Amino acid sequence: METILAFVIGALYAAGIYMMLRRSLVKLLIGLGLLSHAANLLIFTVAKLVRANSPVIAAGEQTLSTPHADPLPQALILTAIVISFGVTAFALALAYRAYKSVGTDDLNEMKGTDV
Amino acid sequence: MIAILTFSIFAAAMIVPLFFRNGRRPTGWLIALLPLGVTAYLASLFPRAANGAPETFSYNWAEEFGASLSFRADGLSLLFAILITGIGTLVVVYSGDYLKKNKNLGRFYGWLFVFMGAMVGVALSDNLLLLFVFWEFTSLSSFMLIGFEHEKESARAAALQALLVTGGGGLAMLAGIILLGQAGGTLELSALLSNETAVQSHPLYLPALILILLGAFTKSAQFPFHFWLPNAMEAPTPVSAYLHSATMVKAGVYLLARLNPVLGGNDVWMYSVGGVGLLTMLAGSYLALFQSDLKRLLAYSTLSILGTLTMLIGLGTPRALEAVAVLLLAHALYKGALFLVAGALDHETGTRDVTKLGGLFRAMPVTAAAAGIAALSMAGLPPLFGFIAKELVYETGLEFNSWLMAAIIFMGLSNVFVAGVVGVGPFFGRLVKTRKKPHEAPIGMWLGPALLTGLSLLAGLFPGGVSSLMVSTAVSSAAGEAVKVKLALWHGINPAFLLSLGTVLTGIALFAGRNILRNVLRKLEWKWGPAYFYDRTLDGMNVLARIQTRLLQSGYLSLYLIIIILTLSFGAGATLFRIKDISLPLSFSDFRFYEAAIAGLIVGAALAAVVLPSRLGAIAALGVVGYGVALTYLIFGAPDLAMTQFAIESLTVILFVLAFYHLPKFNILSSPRSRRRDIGIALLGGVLMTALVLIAVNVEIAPPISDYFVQNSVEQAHGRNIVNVILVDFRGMDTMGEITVLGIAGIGVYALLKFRRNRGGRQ
Amino acid sequence: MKIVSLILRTTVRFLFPLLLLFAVFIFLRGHNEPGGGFIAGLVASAAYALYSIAWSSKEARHAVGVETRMLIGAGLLVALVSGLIGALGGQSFLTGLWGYISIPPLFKVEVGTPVLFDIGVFLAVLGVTLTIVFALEEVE
Amino acid sequence: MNLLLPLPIIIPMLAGTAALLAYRSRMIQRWISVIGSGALLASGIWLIVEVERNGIRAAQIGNWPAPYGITLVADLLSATMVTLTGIIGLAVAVYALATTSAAHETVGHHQLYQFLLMGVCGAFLTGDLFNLYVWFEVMLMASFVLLALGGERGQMEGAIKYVTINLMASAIFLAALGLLYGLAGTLNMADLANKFSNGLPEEQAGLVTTLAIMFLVAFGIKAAIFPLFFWLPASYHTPPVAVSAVFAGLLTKVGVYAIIRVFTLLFIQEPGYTHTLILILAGATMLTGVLGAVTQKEFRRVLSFHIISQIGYMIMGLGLYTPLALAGSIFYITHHIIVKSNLFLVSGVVQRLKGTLELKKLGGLYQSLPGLAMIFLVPALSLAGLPPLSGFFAKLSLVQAGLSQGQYVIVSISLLVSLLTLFSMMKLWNETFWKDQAKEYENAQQPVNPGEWRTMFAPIAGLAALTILIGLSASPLFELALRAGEQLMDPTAYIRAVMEMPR
Repeated sequence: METILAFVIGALYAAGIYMMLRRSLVKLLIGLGLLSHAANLLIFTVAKLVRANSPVIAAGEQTLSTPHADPLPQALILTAIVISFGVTAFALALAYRAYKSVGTDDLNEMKGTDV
Repeated sequence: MIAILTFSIFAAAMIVPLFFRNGRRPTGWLIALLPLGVTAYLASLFPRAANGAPETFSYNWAEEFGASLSFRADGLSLLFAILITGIGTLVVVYSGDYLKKNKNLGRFYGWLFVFMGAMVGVALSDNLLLLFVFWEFTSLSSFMLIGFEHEKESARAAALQALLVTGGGGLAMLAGIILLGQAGGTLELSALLSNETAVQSHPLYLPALILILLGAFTKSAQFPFHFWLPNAMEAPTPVSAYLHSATMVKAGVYLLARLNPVLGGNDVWMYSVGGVGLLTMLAGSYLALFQSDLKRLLAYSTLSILGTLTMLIGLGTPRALEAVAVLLLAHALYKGALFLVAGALDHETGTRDVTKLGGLFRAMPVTAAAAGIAALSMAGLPPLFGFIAKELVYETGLEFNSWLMAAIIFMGLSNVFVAGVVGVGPFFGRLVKTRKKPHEAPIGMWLGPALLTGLSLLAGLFPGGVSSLMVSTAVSSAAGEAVKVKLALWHGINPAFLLSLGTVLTGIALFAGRNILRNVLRKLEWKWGPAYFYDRTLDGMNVLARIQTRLLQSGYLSLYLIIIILTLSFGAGATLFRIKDISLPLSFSDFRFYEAAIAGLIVGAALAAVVLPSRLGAIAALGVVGYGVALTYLIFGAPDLAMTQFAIESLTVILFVLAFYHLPKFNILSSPRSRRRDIGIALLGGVLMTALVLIAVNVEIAPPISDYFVQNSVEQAHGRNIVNVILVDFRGMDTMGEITVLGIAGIGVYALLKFRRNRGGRQ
Repeated sequence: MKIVSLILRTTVRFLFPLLLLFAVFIFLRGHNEPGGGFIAGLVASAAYALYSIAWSSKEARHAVGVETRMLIGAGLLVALVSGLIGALGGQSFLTGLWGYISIPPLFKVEVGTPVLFDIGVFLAVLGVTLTIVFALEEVE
Repeated sequence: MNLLLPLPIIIPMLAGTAALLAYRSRMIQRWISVIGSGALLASGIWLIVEVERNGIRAAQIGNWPAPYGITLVADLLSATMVTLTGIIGLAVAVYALATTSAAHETVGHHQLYQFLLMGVCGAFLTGDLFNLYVWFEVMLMASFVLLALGGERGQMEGAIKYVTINLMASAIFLAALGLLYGLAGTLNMADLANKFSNGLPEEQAGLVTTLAIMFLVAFGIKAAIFPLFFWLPASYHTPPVAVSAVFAGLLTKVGVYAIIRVFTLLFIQEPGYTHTLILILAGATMLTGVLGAVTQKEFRRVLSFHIISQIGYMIMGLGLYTPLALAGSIFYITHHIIVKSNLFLVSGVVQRLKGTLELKKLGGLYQSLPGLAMIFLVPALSLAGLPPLSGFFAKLSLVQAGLSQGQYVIVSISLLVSLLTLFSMMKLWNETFWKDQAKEYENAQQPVNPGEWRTMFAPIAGLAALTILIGLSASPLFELALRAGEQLMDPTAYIRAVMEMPR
């Protein structure tokens, strides 16, 4: 399954990157979303996949006895998901605000601050 | 004490401008008391230096860098320092009258004192880094003084040019100093000077030498860096007199003389220093011939003398060094005087063009007298000090070969000519009408020239006493061994004298035909001088910079992202391919049908998000990707993740929809070509990540640390859901940061959407 | 339109307390079963978000009772304080301290600063989500 | 004592939260901002004194032993960076009182500012890679909002590039992090260093180096090195001056810090490859940055490009990879943070007086405000490396380190760049202070009341004084930097401090 997921991750990255390279601000945001899915899935895959057994200790037990999924990457991904949620929400507001003040969502029109 | 002395001048630089506040204008005479006092003190140190026990001072400063506050007042240093403060005194008095009406006189004095302090520092430093510090201060103060009339664009440009040339040389010199320190094991001058053999046999000797020479040459306006000096004549005349003839430009010469014992005495030194000096001497002498602006004329003749001094140091014989000391002194006396005279002429008549001046003797008798005597010294006529200097230079030339002698004679000729044009031309002959009605300059402005010429005369008439003592001690320092010099005005009729006589006569003839000469030479003027290269270099750099910036900082976000992705892909890819037996283990057997279906769903939805033409469709597709990922989490034992992902994904979709209500529809904006390019880039990135995952999945350096959490979650952390325990306890710090990010995002969304510029305005 | 909103309002009136209860439930079981402050916060904010869709963001704000940014601040403060409790007792920052609240025959609950921390997370998530949702809704 | 390390994170978090809770009162928020920054500075000084006296300090957060919990670590580098954050934090907090508009304050400027400082300090102190990611995000998120707040067109365009490219960097960072965890099963940097230290087999070492490059790209974007710096010149000149001053001083330096940290602690298996690459990038960064500055015609844009060029100097020391060179880097960072923030603050005063920062519309300030002109000269000349200011010793130590290793190319580049820096600083001086104000651009100056004037002037003068002080007492500071450099060159003490802490 790791092999398949590796290709899924690659596809997500490719799709995300492609969307980020578009001229539309909105597509850029979608690209960012795809990219964060890709990153999370990457962490999850690289940290070894274990089917079904979640890292929750049964009531009354002190520890897990069966093979189980690694809890640490799950915690990391959870944090990353939440952070990227915050970032996405902000980016949406920014996109709205930018669209209002620039008057277009074409990124190629937004180069007044360079050069 | 000598350290305090140096810093007191800097302190004066800060205090003096304060006297000029609220419209008060103290007289230059009062302010001149400080440099006068310093001069007197420096003179009092001379006997000790002459006895070989110079006053020293040392204090730790930045020893990690090899820098210390070491000062040493030996003969060479004192000769130079006295020159600086002595002429400085006169310049301070002179400026008081010259800039009487200038509203920025206070600042002028401030920077003048910064300069003076820096120069005294250069002269007295016994540590090369300390010397460098002062050296840079001279560049900076010179910048400020050249650009004193800063509303003029030419003044600003000249100031910048001088700063860049001398500053660039200074940086080379810094590198040279560090290398010299590595070769000699110390940056203390007095220690280095006794370490000659170690330094000269060190492999770093040559680079250190070249770099230090670059510093000295730029400062002393040696060919091909000489061009900044004539342009620096944009400065007020007292500045030109002080910095650009008498003192600062001699700093390079001083440094060469100072380092002669440790760096000199070999062929490399002789040919590089001597050769550059020779070229400068010739260039300056030639270029002086056809100038008509008083100050530029003097500037070019200064170049010829600077070249001569450098050449003599390159030759390095005791007689040559003797000539250096004497010429240094003589030149400062007469050239300083002539510059001040030029300023007085400009001040009183409103022009500096020699072709528009004449017959002013009657109107300005004192100035004329001073100018005349100074000119005689410059021309090298007895009984003035300039004569002694010139004889010494000629004698040195005669010790070498006739080509050198011919060059020196040319220099002499040019100087006789310039002396005539500056010191005689404007005052004699027929009176030329000028814009202002000329009359004698105020006392502050003729006192300087008068005193300097008086000294020229005294030193010429009585060369045996003080001047011999000064010169011998200075030459001893420069030669690195005790040298006894006995100066005399009259050496009898010898070849040097005869040549000198010839020079003067020919020079006078040239002077008579000056207008013809000027016109002929002007026609030959060559525009591809080093100044031309300076300008082209600057232009070239500007063009290069513009191209580079336009190329890199294009303003297109997509290009920036492409560069980043390419950097990452090639950087990481190339590094990956360095591994010899790289294996990409593929195993397509270990999966279940529904897992593959979910994988297919994710990929399909991602593709849909890319190709769907409607915004809502794309959003929905993005949501499906998220749900697919959540399902993957669920299958592989991560219920918390799955729950969170579901919830967040739903919320995100809602937010997107809410926001998209206010945003425009999708448009296909990019060309097919750029889309193909982007597909390529995207695939490159995707392939890299796939490859990395495939390799990393099968490599394990160490097993994960998670077992600790499994063992301690219940017992120590009182929780059975290990993921949650990690979040709120084991790695609570992460969560703390995470909710802060969320909080900021909340504030941010609120702030962005609710911000109103006109609310309240500026408080 | 009217009917739709009527149905929506009726449903929400019924769902709203249920969702809040569910949030508390998820929060409480979070330390031992899947759940926790974060998801609970999301569920609670979903309740208020529905409320605001059914009525208006103004009414939803009223239902919340405090300015949503205060909720964010409160959440961060609670989380910070939970970390400082251990620190002021001479332990390391964010050290978990545990104790029991018990009324012997009725119940015995294990409480600790990590639970307090989780409450902070809950409040912050609720505050942030509501701030964002309301702000986006109120865009003219 | 148990709060020594977390305090620089707790204080701004508390201040930010308090300001958030006091969202109704601008006055209370202003006081909180200044007091919080002052307290941060105090805690930074406490930290550096402790670390200087007792060596590397570590704190296991939540009392969980390393590598299982999160460890905060302060070596001399971290402590220095935290102290600098305090200095700039306080200076800009005071300055912002005079320049921040009521609109900004109402929607949360002071809260965001404190959270920004929190993220910065967290990044400097954490000993855990994932935690570093979190602090990066805290800092970035706060900077996103601060940058975009105001809503003008230029700001929006700048913010979009800044946000997108920085998110790209975060995505790369996160991916590299995930891969690293997959390889080594831990996130604690000391633990990772430990696992990498005993000679990895070739394939593993090669993979680690590949990840090192990924981290270099991710951090390099944040540090604005060549060729990843685009977001900086596109955005740094757009927000209010107080904001860009703190960005200019601190934010890119967090990236530099991260690069230095991982390339002295984790990725030291193949310095011949990685550190040479860094050295090449350093040279390219210096040159492109300074050339970019040459073309600019606006005060803050010139300054922005110079940041890039000076980032080159900072990683030059890392590329040379000797204690002396690292000391040079640290010294350079110290100097740069103070000087560059100050220059931005000065530009703010100019903007306040003239209503613009376009060079052609400026002029005449030497005549009208010689005091401001002199204060400008201090950081400007220091930036160009003129003695005896702080920049001179910063440059000198790097040049000495480079020459003693025979790295003549990079030394030549660094000297050339410092000449070009001088050129462009003097261009600013010419255009802003020397040149007469062009008649057609003369506009009525906005009146500045004395209180406002003092509030703007005090931080500028203070930072200028600090610049001179660093120059005059370069010796003790460099000694500190040298010890910091030695700590970095020998990671064992760091590892020991983290892994063998009693708690």
